[in-house]
Amino acid sequence: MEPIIPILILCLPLLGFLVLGLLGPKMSHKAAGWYGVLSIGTVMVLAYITAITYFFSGAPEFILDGTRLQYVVFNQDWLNFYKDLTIRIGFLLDPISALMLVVITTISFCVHLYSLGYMEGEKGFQRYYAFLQLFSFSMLGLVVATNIFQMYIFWELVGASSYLLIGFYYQRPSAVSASKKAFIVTRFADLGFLIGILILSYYTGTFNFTDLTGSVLANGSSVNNLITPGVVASLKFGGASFMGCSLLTWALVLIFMGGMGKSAMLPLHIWLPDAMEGPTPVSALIHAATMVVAGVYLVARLFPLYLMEEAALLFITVVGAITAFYAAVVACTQVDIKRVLAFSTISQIAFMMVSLGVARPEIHEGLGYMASMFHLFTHAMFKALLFLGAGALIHAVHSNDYTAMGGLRKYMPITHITFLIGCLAIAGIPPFSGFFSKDEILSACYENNFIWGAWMSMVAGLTAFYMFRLYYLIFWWDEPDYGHHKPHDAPWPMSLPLIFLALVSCVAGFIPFGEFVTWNGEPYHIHINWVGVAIPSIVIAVLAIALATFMYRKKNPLPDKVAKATGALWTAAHHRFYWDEIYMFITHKIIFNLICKPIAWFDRHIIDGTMDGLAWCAQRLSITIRPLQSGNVQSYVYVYLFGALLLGGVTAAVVLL
Amino acid sequence: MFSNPLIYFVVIPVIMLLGIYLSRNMAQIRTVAVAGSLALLGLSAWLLVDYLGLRAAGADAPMLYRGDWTWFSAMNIKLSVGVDGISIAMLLLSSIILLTGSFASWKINPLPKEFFLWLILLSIGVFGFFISIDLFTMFMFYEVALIPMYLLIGIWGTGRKEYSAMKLTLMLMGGSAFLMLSLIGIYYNAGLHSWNLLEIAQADSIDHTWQMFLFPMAFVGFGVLGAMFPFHTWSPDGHACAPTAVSMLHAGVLMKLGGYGCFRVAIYLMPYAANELAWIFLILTGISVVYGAFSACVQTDLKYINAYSSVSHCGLVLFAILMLNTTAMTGAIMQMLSHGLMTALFFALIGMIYGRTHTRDIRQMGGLMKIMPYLAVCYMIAGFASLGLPGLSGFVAEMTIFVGSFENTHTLNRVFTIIACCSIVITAVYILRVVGKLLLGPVYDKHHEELTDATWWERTSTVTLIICVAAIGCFPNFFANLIRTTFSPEIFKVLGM
Amino acid sequence: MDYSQFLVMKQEIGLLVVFLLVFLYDTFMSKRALNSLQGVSIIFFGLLTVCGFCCACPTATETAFAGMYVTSPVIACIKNILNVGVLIVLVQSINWNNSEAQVVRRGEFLELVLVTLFGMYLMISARHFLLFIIGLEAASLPLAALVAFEKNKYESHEAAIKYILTAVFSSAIFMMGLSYVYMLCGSLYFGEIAAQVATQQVSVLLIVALAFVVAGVGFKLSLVPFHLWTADVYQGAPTSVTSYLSVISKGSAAFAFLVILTQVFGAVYSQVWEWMLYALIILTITVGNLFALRQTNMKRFLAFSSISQAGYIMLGIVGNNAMGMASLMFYILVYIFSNLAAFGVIQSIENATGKLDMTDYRGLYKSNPKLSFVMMLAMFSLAGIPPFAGFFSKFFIFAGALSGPTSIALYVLVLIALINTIISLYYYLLVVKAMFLSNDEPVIPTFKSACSERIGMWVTVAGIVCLGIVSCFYNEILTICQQYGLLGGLA
Amino acid sequence: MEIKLLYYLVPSLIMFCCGLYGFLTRKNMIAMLISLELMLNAVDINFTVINRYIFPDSKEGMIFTLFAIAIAAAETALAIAIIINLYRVTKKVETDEASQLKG
Repeated sequence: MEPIIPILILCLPLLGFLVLGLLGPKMSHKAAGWYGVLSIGTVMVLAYITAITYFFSGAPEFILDGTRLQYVVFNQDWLNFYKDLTIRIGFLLDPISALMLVVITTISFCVHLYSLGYMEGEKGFQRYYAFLQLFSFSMLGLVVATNIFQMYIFWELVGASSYLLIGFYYQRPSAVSASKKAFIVTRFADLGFLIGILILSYYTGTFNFTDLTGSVLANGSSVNNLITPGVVASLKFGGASFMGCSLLTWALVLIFMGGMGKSAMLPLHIWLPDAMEGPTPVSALIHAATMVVAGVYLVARLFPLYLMEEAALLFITVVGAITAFYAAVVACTQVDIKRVLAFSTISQIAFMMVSLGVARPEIHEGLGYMASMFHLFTHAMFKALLFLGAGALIHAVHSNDYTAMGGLRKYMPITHITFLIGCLAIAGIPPFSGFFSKDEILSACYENNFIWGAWMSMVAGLTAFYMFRLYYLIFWWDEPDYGHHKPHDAPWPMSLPLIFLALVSCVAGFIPFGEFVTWNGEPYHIHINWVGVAIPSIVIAVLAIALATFMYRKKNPLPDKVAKATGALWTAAHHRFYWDEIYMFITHKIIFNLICKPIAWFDRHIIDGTMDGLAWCAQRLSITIRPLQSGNVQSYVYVYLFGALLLGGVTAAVVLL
Repeated sequence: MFSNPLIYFVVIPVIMLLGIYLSRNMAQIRTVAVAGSLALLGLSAWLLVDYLGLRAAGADAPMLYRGDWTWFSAMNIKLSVGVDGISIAMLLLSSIILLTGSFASWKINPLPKEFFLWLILLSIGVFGFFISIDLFTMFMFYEVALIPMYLLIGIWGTGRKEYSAMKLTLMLMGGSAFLMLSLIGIYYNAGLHSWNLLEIAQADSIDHTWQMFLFPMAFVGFGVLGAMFPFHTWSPDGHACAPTAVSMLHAGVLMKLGGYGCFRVAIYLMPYAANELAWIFLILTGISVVYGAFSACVQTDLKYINAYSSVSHCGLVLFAILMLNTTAMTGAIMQMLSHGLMTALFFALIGMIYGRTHTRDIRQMGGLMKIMPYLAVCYMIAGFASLGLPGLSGFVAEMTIFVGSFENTHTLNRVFTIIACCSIVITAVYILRVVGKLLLGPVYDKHHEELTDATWWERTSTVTLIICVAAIGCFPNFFANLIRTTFSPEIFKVLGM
Repeated sequence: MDYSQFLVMKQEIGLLVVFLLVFLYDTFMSKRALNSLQGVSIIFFGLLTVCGFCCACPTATETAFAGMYVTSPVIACIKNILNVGVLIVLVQSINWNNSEAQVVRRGEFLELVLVTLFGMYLMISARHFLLFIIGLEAASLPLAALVAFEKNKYESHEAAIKYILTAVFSSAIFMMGLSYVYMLCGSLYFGEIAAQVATQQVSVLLIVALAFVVAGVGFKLSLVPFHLWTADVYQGAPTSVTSYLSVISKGSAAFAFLVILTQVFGAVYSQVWEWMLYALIILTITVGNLFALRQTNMKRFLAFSSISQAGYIMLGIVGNNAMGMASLMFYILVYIFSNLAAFGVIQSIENATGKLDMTDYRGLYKSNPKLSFVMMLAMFSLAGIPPFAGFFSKFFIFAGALSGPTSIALYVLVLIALINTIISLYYYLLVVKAMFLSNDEPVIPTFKSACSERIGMWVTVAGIVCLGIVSCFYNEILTICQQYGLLGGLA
Repeated sequence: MEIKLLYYLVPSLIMFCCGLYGFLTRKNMIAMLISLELMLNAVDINFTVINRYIFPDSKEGMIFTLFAIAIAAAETALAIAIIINLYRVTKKVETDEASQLKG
């Protein structure tokens, strides 16, 4: 494959960023917006070409004996450390990166287009598009990374562009603090990622994904049987261990910590709800569809390595399962519609994590892996749809809270229908896409362990409940006073992406995903286990929707009663189980007051004080010995004589004794 | 003597001194300052190209452009010059910062003539230090660079300038007292009757017991200038009170003298003791890294924040040097370059902001992004460079350091590497705190709304620095190779590689 | 007796001739011609100085009077250094000496200065304690008269009385010690005493005698604890005399001290006086610095600074070899120039405005930039800041001190001395701070210094700048010391 | 009775100490000067007797003493002159008075 298209895929958004960033202030809003849309549109086309070439051309470098291969399009040295340990900037094509190329460019294009309407007339319109371009560049760079350090580089860059976009309304203090929080929390997680990389790269001597995971893949599908002992030894770092776990486990868990930060897993999830301070299209792009799944993508990327340490996979599963449940519960109680969607995102990403965590080669040939990627794909579409729909609502009523909405189905039919499709998809109702992917995940869970399956089914039910709670509260319930300006559907640049994504959400489930994306490149034929998994989960979803309908379709006191009845639990969930307060306590009270301030005090008073104290001592000493110079000549002679005698006496004593 | 290109790094500033002495008005002073610094920049750029050419052509001496001129024949003190990749990187850095510093002090007041005279005297010291390979000459230039600081801060500074200037001078001179003893000790104990550091390193004849005595002194001596904990306390006050260009030059270049010296003298000449005693200084510098960052979190004065941040970043330089391997060493030099550029950018911007708002207290400012977008964006870029955003210089330097440090398998080193890694989080905290407080949010002071954005000379100064920061960040391998491939053979022997 | 021996004493004879010429000119010339008295004497003395460099310089070690007197290139060199210093002092003092109050005594000033210089010559050249004592007293007593020179100033008298009483006391102590040395060795020749000391067992008497001798010479050098007169005398004496006292008298004493310790008691170096010297050096540097910290009177401030400088000079003796000796001489040379630059400024300001306090120097840069520039250079040089000469002299004195056999104690000594340089830098910078940093309105108005004072300052500034950077001075001194130093010329 | 060296040296030492004591305790400068003279004379005695008893071959000690006497006289003369000058200004010859330069 010629590298020109991949290079363009990376360079066009970067160029867009530079052009819009440097020349933006001189451009009109319209020119800047259309430039951005065209740029990303071109990238989208190129990405499609690349993906199609990869999946369908059947060229021997992409597929061999039915097994899809990893193919490095180009790999440029960027920074050499020692020996072969080199950071390279390259372009890796394999099933998941091709998949991500499609997802990112599609959503990004939709958001670019949508923003033409949504951000119309905003101050800093050009800047907004510049940041979008920067984000697209970073995200694309991340998914095509050929080595873990390239991934880390773009990982940081997406963090920064996320920071910039969350803080887009920089004059709003809440946006500023939200952006700061997002950056710092993910930075903290990245610390783990970095240390993990250090450990991994030191012992393996490489950053390259193909070297790290290739050996596992090359030795066949069943890791435990077929890998030669030598490979295991090199990957297990010769049995080095630390605090009871092997270093490989440590490395993998630490790397996963980076993923926990970006993908907002408990307890590093707190930034994502706040990140909704950014413009809504940004939330759709970054905080629903693309960046937040980077953590999932990271685990998937290193999946063969994780397979070597089941402890790490178990850890992922547990974190994912807890997060999924937690986020779903919180989502049931939120007022801000974007926050509901944010928590729903957290919950859905946790689904993907769990799915990866339970995946084993021996269980349906690594079904969990495929399911996770499938869900990533479908979720990106319907969650972007939901967010963009929410954006249209917010655009129409100028508020984020459902209390300001209600009965909107009459005023905004397109939004209503598309939003409903999104809700159905996420609730897992066939034939919408969410059903298929979620079903695969649940199958994988049940296959691994019944507990995971049951647990995740419950979460799926909760998902259906809170999504329809939201749906009813927005579109049904009671109509508030909208005044003279009745809400209406958004202009075509905003509606078009909605409709497009809704269509995708309707049909995406029928894609034979397993043919394209599996953990080892060999095709997997999806078959739905209707009796064991699908039917029960549909039933659960329908029941949950029914409950939501009962509670929220029309204005009634039931929700309040339920809230009262559950009391403390409801309050706690409403306050997101006080995670923010805990963090506030730790950062402000403990780190700021008990570490930073004492250190600053120590520096000013002890360290600085010692230096000043030395000067003070000299001054004091100087004053103390002042009487020596009394002015009286006889006292001078006393000192003289005493000095001479002492000099002689002490020397005599020392020399002769 | 004048056929050696290196000598012009001292000659040009001397001519500048003369030129400024003879200038009659501000315009002439500026012309001389800018023209001279451009000449220096050109010279270092030419040197870089020519040097790479020579290396590519197979010149494998540890130092190129060698020149020796006997000075004090009886003591065998010579004016010996020579450069390798590290020195060239430092020379390049110094000339860039001198140039941008000249632009940053475009409107210095009062006594512009004297200001530039002292500034250039300072730069003579800096350039002389980087080209020298004779211990005596090196030390002399080192001290030449220190003393103008007193007057520069004392006369043109702000705040508690007299106290700070005195503290800075005394502490740095205190460091150099240890250094002087160590250098004389090296001279006598090497027994070569030579001050040339290449010869001393080659012979490696310093008695091991004496190394254990002399190494700490040399390291502390240079470490004081490198703001090593607990000898860093001159840095916050000094930087806070210094005028813009001086802060730039001091944090950007002068503090690098410390790291450079630690590497070039302490470790290079006394490898045995370096191996034995590295752990002590590793602990100290490791503390510096985290300690500086934590301290920066609670400061309210912009310059204090930056000064503590410098403590942290320069601590990382010394930390990496102590890891005693090529990767970390490369990282240390890159960090010096990176920190020099970005901290100069920071101080330049702080000076520009201070010149407009007349305060450096972040509690009294806010929303500057709206008022002076250009400066605010530059500040943000500097901030991102500082917290290690890929694409800017900080990232590559820190990563090289971390990867290199992790290469050292000693448990203590590993533990401190991980502790040092934590600084990337803390750095993010304080940088974003400032950015959030200062640049973003609503405008704090309504009077600030009338303020203007950057003027052309301010733009020149900042753009130059930003381009350099980005250049290192985007093409790190060029700089890494410049540094790495020129580690002289001795150093590999020293480090056992 | 062979009178041709006197020819060996070329420099002394030259000095006597100059003295006589000045004396005769002063006595017999008309009142108008006397206005140019100092100019004429400077010309005479300048000629002598030039001759000292060109023709009067011995090429080898020569002795006279049965070895009581010796001269060699090293000795000629130190005398030349002193000559240069005296010449500068004389130039700087023209303005003061021609002032109205001074005019009746101006001849005496010159004559007394020349006589003390003669005494110092003898001190340096003496190889017998009798000659040494004569030289010492000839160098001390006229100084008391010089200190008391300003008849209508009370401080001048108090300073003089303190000086003469302490000086006589010190010479009594010195001679007491000497009598014991005589008892132990039976001779007052340096060489013979040294031979006896080398063969005898170290006795209490010898140690006490040595301590007394050290005290006696240490008084001249104002080593702590024999220094207490210094500050008062420096402050009370006329500024020209103070500058003379602080550089010339100190320089000659330092060299004499070196000669006595190494030539006479060299054999008991490590046993006895090495530690004495360590203690004295540490005390001198530290106490001098501590006192200097809080002085505001410029002359008193420089007095304490000169005490601590004496401690650094002593470091040259510790090395106990040619390198140390050369460093000591170079240090004296640089110290002469640096200190005289400072005194030149003080004198110029005192003559113009009568101000002597450091607080009066505030904002001096605004009114008198050149003067404050000279003062700053002097301070930097005294503090040992490159590229000024003081840095080189300090570096060499430390290198000289460490050039002997390496011992950790020596390093500790040098370290203490080095740490003391920080304290000294502090107070030197206080002066700079007053002149440059202060925002106050200047107390001292803009004035134009007298021509002679300006010449003096230019010369000293040239010295401060050139002596270090131009390496030939130190190279030359070291070569001479290596050739004719301890082994050749002095033993 | 044979007069031994010690019979001279001890009294001279006592004399020296007396002078020392006087110098340190008397407030009157003239008295101090007298004490000083006492000390110098003790030194002279030392030199003379040492020469006479231990090293009778040469006359070094004797000659030294001669010179020392002359020097002592010069010192005294000069000191007296300065004291008189001081007396003219302050009308006092006590050391306590002459202690204004200090610190």
